Amino acid sequence: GSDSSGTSGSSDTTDADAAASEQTTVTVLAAASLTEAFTSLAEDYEAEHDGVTIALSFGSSTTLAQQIAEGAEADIYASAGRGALDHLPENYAADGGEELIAHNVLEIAVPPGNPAGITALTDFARADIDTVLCTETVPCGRAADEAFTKAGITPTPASREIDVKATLAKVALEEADAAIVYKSDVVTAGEIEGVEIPDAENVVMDYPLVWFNTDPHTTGFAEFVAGEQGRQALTDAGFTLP
Amino acid sequence: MRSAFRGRGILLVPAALGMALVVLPLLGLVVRTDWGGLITHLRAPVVWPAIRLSLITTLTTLTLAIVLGTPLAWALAQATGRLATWARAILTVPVVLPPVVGGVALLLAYGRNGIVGAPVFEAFGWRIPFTPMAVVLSQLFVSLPFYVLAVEGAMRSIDRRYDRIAATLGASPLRVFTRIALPLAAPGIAAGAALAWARALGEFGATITFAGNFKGRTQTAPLAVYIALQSDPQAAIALSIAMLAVSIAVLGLLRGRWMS
Amino acid sequence: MRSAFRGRGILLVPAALGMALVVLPLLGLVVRTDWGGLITHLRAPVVWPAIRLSLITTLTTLTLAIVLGTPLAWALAQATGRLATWARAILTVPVVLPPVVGGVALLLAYGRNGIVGAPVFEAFGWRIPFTPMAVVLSQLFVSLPFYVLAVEGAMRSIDRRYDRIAATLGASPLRVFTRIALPLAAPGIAAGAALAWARALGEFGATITFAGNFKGRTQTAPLAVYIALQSDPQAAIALSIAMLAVSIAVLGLLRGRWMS
Amino acid sequence: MTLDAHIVARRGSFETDLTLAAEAGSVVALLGPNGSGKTTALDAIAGLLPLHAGHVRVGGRTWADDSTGLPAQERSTGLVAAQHLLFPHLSALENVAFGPRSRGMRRAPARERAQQELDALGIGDLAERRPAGLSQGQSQRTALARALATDPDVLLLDEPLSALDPTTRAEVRAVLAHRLAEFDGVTVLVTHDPLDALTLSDHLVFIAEGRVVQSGSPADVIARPRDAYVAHVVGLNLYPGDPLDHSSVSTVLGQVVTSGVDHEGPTWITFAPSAVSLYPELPLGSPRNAFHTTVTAIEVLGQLARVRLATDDGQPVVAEVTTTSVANLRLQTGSRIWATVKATEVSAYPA
Amino acid sequence: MTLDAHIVARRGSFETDLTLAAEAGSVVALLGPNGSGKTTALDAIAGLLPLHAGHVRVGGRTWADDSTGLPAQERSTGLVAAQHLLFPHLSALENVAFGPRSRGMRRAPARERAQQELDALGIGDLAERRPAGLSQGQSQRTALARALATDPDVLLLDEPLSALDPTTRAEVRAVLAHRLAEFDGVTVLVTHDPLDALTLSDHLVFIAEGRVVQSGSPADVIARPRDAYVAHVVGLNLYPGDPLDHSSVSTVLGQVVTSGVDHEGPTWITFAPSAVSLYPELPLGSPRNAFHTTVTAIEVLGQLARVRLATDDGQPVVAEVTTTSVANLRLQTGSRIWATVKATEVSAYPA
Ligand SMILES: Nc1ncnc2c1ncn2[C@@H]1O[C@H](COP(=O)(O)OP(=O)(O)OP(=O)(O)O)[C@@H](O)[C@H]1O
Ligand SMILES: Nc1ncnc2c1ncn2[C@@H]1O[C@H](COP(=O)(O)OP(=O)(O)OP(=O)(O)O)[C@@H](O)[C@H]1O
Ligand SMILES: [Mg+2]
Ligand SMILES: [Mg+2]
Repeated sequence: GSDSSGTSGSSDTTDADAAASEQTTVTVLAAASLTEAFTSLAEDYEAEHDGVTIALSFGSSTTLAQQIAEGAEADIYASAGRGALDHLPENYAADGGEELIAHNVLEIAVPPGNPAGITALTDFARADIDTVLCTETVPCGRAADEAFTKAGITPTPASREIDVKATLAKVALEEADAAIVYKSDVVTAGEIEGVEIPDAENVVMDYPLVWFNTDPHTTGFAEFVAGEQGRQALTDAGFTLP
Repeated sequence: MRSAFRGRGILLVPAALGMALVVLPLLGLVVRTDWGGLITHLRAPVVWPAIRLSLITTLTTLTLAIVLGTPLAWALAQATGRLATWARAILTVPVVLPPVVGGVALLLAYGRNGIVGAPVFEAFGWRIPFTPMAVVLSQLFVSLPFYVLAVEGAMRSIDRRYDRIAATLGASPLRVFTRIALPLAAPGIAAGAALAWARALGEFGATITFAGNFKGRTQTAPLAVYIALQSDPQAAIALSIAMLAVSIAVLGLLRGRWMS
Repeated sequence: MRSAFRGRGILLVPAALGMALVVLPLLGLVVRTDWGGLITHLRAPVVWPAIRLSLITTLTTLTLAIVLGTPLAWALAQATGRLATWARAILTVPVVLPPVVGGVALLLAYGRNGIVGAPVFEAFGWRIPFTPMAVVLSQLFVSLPFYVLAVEGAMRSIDRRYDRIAATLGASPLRVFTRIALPLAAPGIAAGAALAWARALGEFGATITFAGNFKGRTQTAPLAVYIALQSDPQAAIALSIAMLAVSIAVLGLLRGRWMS
Repeated sequence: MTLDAHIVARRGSFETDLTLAAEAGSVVALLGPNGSGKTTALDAIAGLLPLHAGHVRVGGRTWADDSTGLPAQERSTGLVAAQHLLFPHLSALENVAFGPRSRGMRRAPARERAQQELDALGIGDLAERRPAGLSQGQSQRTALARALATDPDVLLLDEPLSALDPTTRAEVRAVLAHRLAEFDGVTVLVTHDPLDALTLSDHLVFIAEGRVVQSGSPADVIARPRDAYVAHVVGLNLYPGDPLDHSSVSTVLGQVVTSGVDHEGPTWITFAPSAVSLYPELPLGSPRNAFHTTVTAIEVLGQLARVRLATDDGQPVVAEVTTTSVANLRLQTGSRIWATVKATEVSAYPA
Repeated sequence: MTLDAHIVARRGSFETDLTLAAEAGSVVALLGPNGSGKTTALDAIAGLLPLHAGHVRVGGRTWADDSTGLPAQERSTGLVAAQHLLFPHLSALENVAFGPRSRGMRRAPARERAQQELDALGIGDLAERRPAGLSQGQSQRTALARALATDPDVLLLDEPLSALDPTTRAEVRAVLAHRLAEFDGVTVLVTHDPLDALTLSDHLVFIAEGRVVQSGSPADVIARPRDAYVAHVVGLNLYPGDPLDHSSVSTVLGQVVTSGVDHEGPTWITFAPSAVSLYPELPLGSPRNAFHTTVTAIEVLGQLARVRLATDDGQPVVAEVTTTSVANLRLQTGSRIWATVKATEVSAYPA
């Protein structure tokens, strides 16, 4: 479902309450896969804390990290995988902190009804079907390669897609019969079905949450995400918890 | 004489093929759209702020493109030296540059540590990235070249003797530009403006990199589509269709009025 | 008379500003490039196949754009009815469409289940996505509109009396088109071709979605850049700089020769 | 190839309605004041302007009528437009060869033909020049060559000699006369120069405001103009009047004595400018018509001068005298002078 | 405002090198065959073509010389281009008002001024039309109005009357003569029509191949042409020769007896076409010069005919006779005929 109702634009609140209570905006840059979870968490947090606005920007983890390195005024950064953290300035957490908030595991994505009857990673070596994988340099591609190594399979993909969206589009439009993506992607993608991969063959990706200062609402929202409500929202979005 | 297409059969074959190449995918989109759910999807709260922001920023971009780009096109159309040749080549760079790299380049120029951004930040405390202004800059960066090159092409096709006659009548270069070159190049300007506006409306890569993706502030319609595409492709398609409807209507009406 | 820029001061201010908006980010890119490592980065095994594929596919695209787009532009330039107005508006759609949605639209048309792709697949067993042909189709989808609209603008600026005189001399519409309209619109065609080629060279969004990303087969330079950007920004910038150098050189030389 | 045209065509608020007919091989000169619809008529014949009504038939074939309207390229015309309209990107030779090539001739013979046409018009050495490198007169000759090179059924010449210098003009006129004499199609020649019209054409058609006002053979029209404009063009003084008796007519000039009137009803009277003599005092003697006038303009041409006069009622009279007379009479604008015409020089004919 | 110009300019392989000078208020007519460089000279004065050498000075101010070259908009010229070049997107009125507006006049007075100019040229009712809706002659008058409306220091008219019908032409010529008489700037008038040149100008400059071949007052030039082209334009037969004695000259026609030669060295002889009489047989009697010729062309104009002849050596002779004579002598192209000229009609002057 796509219904992410409710957040009023930050500027509206600013104008309305400018004179009233103390006014804070917490800027959160988060990986695109966290869109659903973070959008609802931000609404809840704003509802509980009058005068606080959570400004959210979603994008590729690496892009977001580069934006921070170029001086984007971020309070909180949530990355898919640890690789993107390399693009942050050194000692990025010096004034704040870092916490692991979720894991994401791989899953096989298949079109609705699973027309090719995919059951396991071994199907990716079949010649009669078209499969797609993420490209080697993005997290889901690297993880998929690891999984195949673990399973001792050499896949024959038709294409190594550039990101999760391109990969899922192929499956959603039945251009490909199967793909390997993260579970959270399958969960949020609606029409698509998932086929689980056994833990032995699976690869886990970490979701670290970084905050750059200790402003009360920065830490407040970070704790909110790491806390009970956050865990619930992340689980709903298909993540597993650390 | 009576029909524009009469007796042009052999030219209509490639023309129709070209048109089909563009129309077929759009038809695909239209056929697969969940028309029943369209209204529901368009009611989603992300939609209106994104469309509003897109309209405001693209119109600003278009205005700037016309104000800055028309004189630039004129200067290039007049010039003959190697300088102009290279200026023209450089202008095509933003077209070639993958938009995401364009966004990085914009950060490097106007970011807080950028070659322009750093002094500006120190002097006034202004921060350009992640603001609607950054959206406009991104759109301008990618669409200005289209505008300039299209208009320059049209201006080169103008009979130069009119400028010269205007000069003998005492018209300053500015007056020649505004009273002669501009009206004579009007069809080219219209085409260039349509192109530039459309390109700005569709701009995605540079914006998400340079301006970020903040709802109501920098999340334009294409960014909203991108975000929706993963979670709810039907909503994304609905939003795209809405964008297209707006752009077709605007262009169709404007050009119908403008050019006839 | 002697200098193209003489006495045009007031117009040069916006022109220079427009140029600066394009040049500054490029300068940022150039300043931040790790020139020492450039060669190393360019030696990476992904680079050459990507550039080669980009060159081959964009030249194919350009050829098709010229062959199909020029007659289309001519037909539109001649036409006056509402049909033409809407055809023109529809042509701008691919420019507006966020590129990824464009890719989805292409899949819906030419994919294995697409409205054209399905019958083709059934009849011949041809699969279009994941092939270089898909790359060309993606590029054509996004760049054809630029070509057509730029060339149409130029063709509308031509003095129509030449076509009519040519007709009285017995020239068929085809001959009028090839011998009169084409040469007279040459500057516009050059501009449109430069734009379309550049746009095709930078095309990214539709390609990843529709054609995939297979090294040597569908991984064009912008895709390689994007991938590199996720892991090694310096390598991405190096590759971009190489692309830009190629495009500036090609456009600078071609136009220098073509237009002077 | 005969031409039979009834042209009802519109250009904005302007409408023509005129009939043009011509035998095979004949030349029709179309004359009329600026804006009278000459170019409009040519465009309608060439197929550049749709007919609103009427028809254009050439050699039995219908080019246009209520139901048909052949496009320009299917009519066999050769048009010299008043603005020349040479293709700017082609050399003079290529411009001329364009027509033959379009009608299917191969490259080499088309170029050879084009070179011949250019040679005949004295600009063979400019064959490789682009139009931007031609002077007005050179460009006009190229346009003429281009029209001639197509061997059209109908040749449409819109002021084809207007930009030529007098020497070239005489030469080109001679070449054209020669070509037109051999030509079995129809030529419609629009011109403001009576000399062109009289030397090149078999038939004159004068139009005004889109309607024919007089047509006939040159001799006819010269002898009996029926319109002030026509009279002016052929160099005559013309006035309407009513016969009073067998030798005199009441006109706007007053009573005029003529060589004889053998009809009744409205009448035209004419006399040549050269028949007008000027005297400072009213002379006694044979001339029977005398008008007191004021000089409005004097135009000197070589040995002759045209003196434009106005009677006290403002009626124009033109006199042609020698420059010596002008000097002797000390004529200048504003001079008062008597103009006399012998009765034998005045002819009268029915209006 | 005097004009003092020495124009050395190039257009492709063509080069002009000519001197033009004119007093304030005077009109210089620039004549010459097609392609002789008239338009080139105007362009150089207007600043549309850079000088290669020489100078243009107007009223003491230097517009161009080796070191300076004012751009066109800083020279005060009014140019009527041979192709009119009206701005296609502006109405006739706006075209004419463009100059005054460019020179700083406010909108309302500029439009009023434009309307006046159009009215004066008889096209006031077409003020709101776009150029595409004007006939050739209407468009030419608009171009003339546009040039006049700027009150320029130098008025440059390139065949400004060529597209006008004879009546309008006479009217516009009169308007122009009136305007030019009041005008204290300099006018350079390019024309192929001797009548325009003789009636409007104070000074004639004939050029050929970019060089001046003869200049002087109209009377001067008419009396003593020094070039075959000049002679043709002013309507005379002209031949070079050498005096044999006090009354005869050896020329290309053979020995010619004249009214008297009082000089030595190279000589021109001329006689008017009207001085040539035609006879089927060599006549006896007073005329002392007779040439056996062939008719090459006959041009009929109203009551007169110009008969072009060639001697057996191919030398051209022009005769002017009545149409009646043409008929009586049964003249046609190819006829053999004797042309005679009385000695008193032949004048001789030093070359
Ligand atoms: N679009 C228009 N709207 C109104 N009137 C027009 C339009 N186009 C042409 N006319 C008028 O049509 C008339 C005929 O024009 P045309 O060019 O046929 O004249 P013409 O006889 O060739 O004159 P000229 O000798 O000056 O060339 C002119 O009076 C002109 O003003
Ligand atoms: N680009 C060029 N290259 C070579 N010769 C040229 C070029 N442009 C013009 N000319 C030549 O320059 C000469 C002068 O041209 P110009 O237009 O001044 O003649 P003109 O005296 O105005 O003739 P016309 O009476 O025919 O208008 C012509 O012979 C022309 O052919
Ligand atoms: Mg006309
Ligand atoms: Mg000229």
